[in-house]
Amino acid sequence: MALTKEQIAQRIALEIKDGYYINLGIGIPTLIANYIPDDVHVTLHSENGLLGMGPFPSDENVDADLINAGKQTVTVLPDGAFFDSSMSFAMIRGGHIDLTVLGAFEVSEAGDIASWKIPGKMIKGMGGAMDLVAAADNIIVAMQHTNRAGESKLLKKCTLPLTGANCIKKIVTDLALLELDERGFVLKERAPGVSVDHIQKSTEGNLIIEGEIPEMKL
Amino acid sequence: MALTKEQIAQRIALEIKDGYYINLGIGIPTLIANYIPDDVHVTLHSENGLLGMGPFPSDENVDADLINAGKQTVTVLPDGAFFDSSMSFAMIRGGHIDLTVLGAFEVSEAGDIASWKIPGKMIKGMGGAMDLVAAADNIIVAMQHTNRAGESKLLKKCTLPLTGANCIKKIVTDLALLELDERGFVLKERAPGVSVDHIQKSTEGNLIIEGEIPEMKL
Amino acid sequence: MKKVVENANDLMYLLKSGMTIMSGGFGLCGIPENMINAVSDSELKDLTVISNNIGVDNFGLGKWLTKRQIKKILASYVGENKEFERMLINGEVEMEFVPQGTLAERIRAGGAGIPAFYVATGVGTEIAEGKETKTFDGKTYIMERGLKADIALIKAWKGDDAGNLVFKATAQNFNTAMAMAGKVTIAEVEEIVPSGSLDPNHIHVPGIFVQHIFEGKNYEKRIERITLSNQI
Amino acid sequence: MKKVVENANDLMYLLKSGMTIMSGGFGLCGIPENMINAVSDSELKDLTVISNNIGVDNFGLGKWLTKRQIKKILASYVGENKEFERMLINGEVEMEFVPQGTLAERIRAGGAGIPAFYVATGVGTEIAEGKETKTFDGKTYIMERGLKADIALIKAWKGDDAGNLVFKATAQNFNTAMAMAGKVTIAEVEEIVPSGSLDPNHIHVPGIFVQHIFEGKNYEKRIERITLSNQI
Repeated sequence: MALTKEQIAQRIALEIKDGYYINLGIGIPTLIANYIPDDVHVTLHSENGLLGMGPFPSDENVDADLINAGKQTVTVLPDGAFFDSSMSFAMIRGGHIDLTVLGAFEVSEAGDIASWKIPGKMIKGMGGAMDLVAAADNIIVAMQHTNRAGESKLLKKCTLPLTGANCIKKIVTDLALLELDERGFVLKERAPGVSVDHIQKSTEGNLIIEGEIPEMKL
Repeated sequence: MALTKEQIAQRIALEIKDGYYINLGIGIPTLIANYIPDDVHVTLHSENGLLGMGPFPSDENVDADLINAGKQTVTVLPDGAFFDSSMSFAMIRGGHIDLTVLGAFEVSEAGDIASWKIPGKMIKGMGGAMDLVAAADNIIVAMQHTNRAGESKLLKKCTLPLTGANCIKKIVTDLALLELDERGFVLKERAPGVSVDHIQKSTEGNLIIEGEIPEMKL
Repeated sequence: MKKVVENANDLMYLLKSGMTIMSGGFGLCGIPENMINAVSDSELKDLTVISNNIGVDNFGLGKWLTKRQIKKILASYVGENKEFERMLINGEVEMEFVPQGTLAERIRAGGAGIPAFYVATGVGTEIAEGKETKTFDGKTYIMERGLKADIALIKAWKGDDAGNLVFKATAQNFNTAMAMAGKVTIAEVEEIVPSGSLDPNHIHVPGIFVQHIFEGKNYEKRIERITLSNQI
Repeated sequence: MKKVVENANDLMYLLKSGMTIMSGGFGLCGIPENMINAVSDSELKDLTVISNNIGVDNFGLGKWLTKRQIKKILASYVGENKEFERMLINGEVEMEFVPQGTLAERIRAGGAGIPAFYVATGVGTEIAEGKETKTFDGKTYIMERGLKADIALIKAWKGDDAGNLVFKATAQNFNTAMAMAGKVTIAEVEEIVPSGSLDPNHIHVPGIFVQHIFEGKNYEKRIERITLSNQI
């Protein structure tokens, strides 16, 4: 069974260590906050100028001046901090964020990522995604393994304009957890009940299968 | 009569316009604050991270955490602000300071200034002086026209290591007010009772004398 | 040198068609609503606009867009504005996408007297096209230029006569760097407070960066995505 | 991941001979007295020290100097330290003078992932020797490199468990940029306050930049030049 979005988030949450400063992108990454164990203390960074992002507000606590990078109303935890955009990206660019999780349209076997533009169709802009992928040592991409037509999104070469080149090292899809090295996509874990063969058929880029591939534990 | 240090400060104070943000260096420049008319409102910048520098404190208001760039205890005015060093020099380098007044060992007819080092004798460092002279459009040098041996400090070429090249446009000495253009030192005003001839003899660099040179009004 | 004026209209004489204008805010959070409205009520045109976002269809900078007052835009994300996306796909407006962190840093650099700096952001992407590259410690970086504006329009929570500003929560965002980068910076605030009532330790933007200030009126402070705890 | 420790000695295991160490403060204002003393009590040597000033003869970083613990210094002004001036004139210590604003910006850049940037400061002086130059809009600039440190030692007024820091008055100075530029940043504060007692709007250094924090003891806070209003 392919993972649900919630399960992708759940698997990524297992990668989080106590004390991490984390930037979670829009979409699946946002869900991760729900799966961080109580004894793992992390601090959420939102690139519009917030550390210590708390849960969404109750009705009476909505504040137009307090939003996250997805423009959603949020709250701040008691030990949080606000700061300006140049300081916020000094944190990102300077490598102070321990983990970045974001979505993607495509990832290539060289670690390239495309996530911001579909020429002629969708031009929204890269926001902070280019800064994040260029800076983070520890990035996880959360994405579907294939598109709605069943075509692989893990490619030999990206077809869309890049967000970053040669920067992605770990991916969690609905089918698998993969790491990237100089050879391509290294299959590390299968989604429960998903066969290696299915993953192979769903992966256009070079897939490295070494030894027995364990099922994910969620 | 050559000007006293206080009179040099007094003459420079006349150059100050309402609304100016001003950085005053150590020595004679510090004295200028005493001669700013009450109806001219200025804001004093100290490069260690202070805008709205007030007078020296009374005994009971001394605060080790509140000093100026000369390491003197100072106070802050009610509408002042504190900030970090990178922000403070963003103000300087970005051209946000309206007037900078500083001292010098030597100035050349090309507008070079030497003020921070006497090789083999004195090596204290340039502090913020290089940033200030490189950035300010409006700099006034306050200095003695000659050294104790009577030798000119307004030279054809500086003999000491430079603080900045081709950046000085106005000088007030104990003998004269001079502006610099591509020709050299242009004599604009004489100290009361000081002859043009005396200024000429005291100036090694090219001195331009055009028309009648008025006496300073203090 | 009085910095305080009554309202946005008192400052409109400073703006001219063809100018480069920075406008603070992130999404609709912390945008200078009064000045934005005054410009959209004016006949100004051919503006080059530097802003992280470009408003929504009928609010914020989206109003300038609808009125065709904008010649060129530098922004990092315009996804909330459908009309803009349509104009862009059809080539009706000139656009330079700038990664958000690079945009913030270019603006700060412009205000701090730094003409250019190097970043890794965008290396290997179309953002790097036509830009100088340089290798430091074995890694490739691209050179980015500082940005200045003829006029910076910013919005703060409180401000005083001297132009000192404080922000609330995430409404600070691009406003601080833009205050630094404006040749003329106009700050609108929710409340002008008496001189001396702001703690000098808590000033986000020192008054040296602010040439004009006024108390804005009728802030709508529209929220793009109200997300509540009981909705999750 | 507890950031708070009891005292300076609990963190001395992080420092090694030969390391590059940043030390905050301007003159003697805002210097990390406890860590400075702990280092001067240790056998550490061959340190490269980045600091705006180098203390006075018997206080602050002057102690490291007297004990010959320093191999190289990057600073903008050392005029308060007679012993150092003597060593320097006699070539007993390696020194790189860095203009104060360039020093602050190099440190911030190091912390902000910017490997290099351009400034006009020092063009035509010995500071420019050996540095790349570039012309922007007809004006010459020199390229300056970002600076990082193995350890940054900083001092704040108050801090909390998360490492958030606030400063008082001009004691902020270089401490903020250095917090950003330390691979490991150690903050000492006059008071550790309970989590939640600092206003998120007033944080000068967000805790992300601070790896270890402790409440310092016996601050001497020596003043270099007590200047009083009745002395003028």
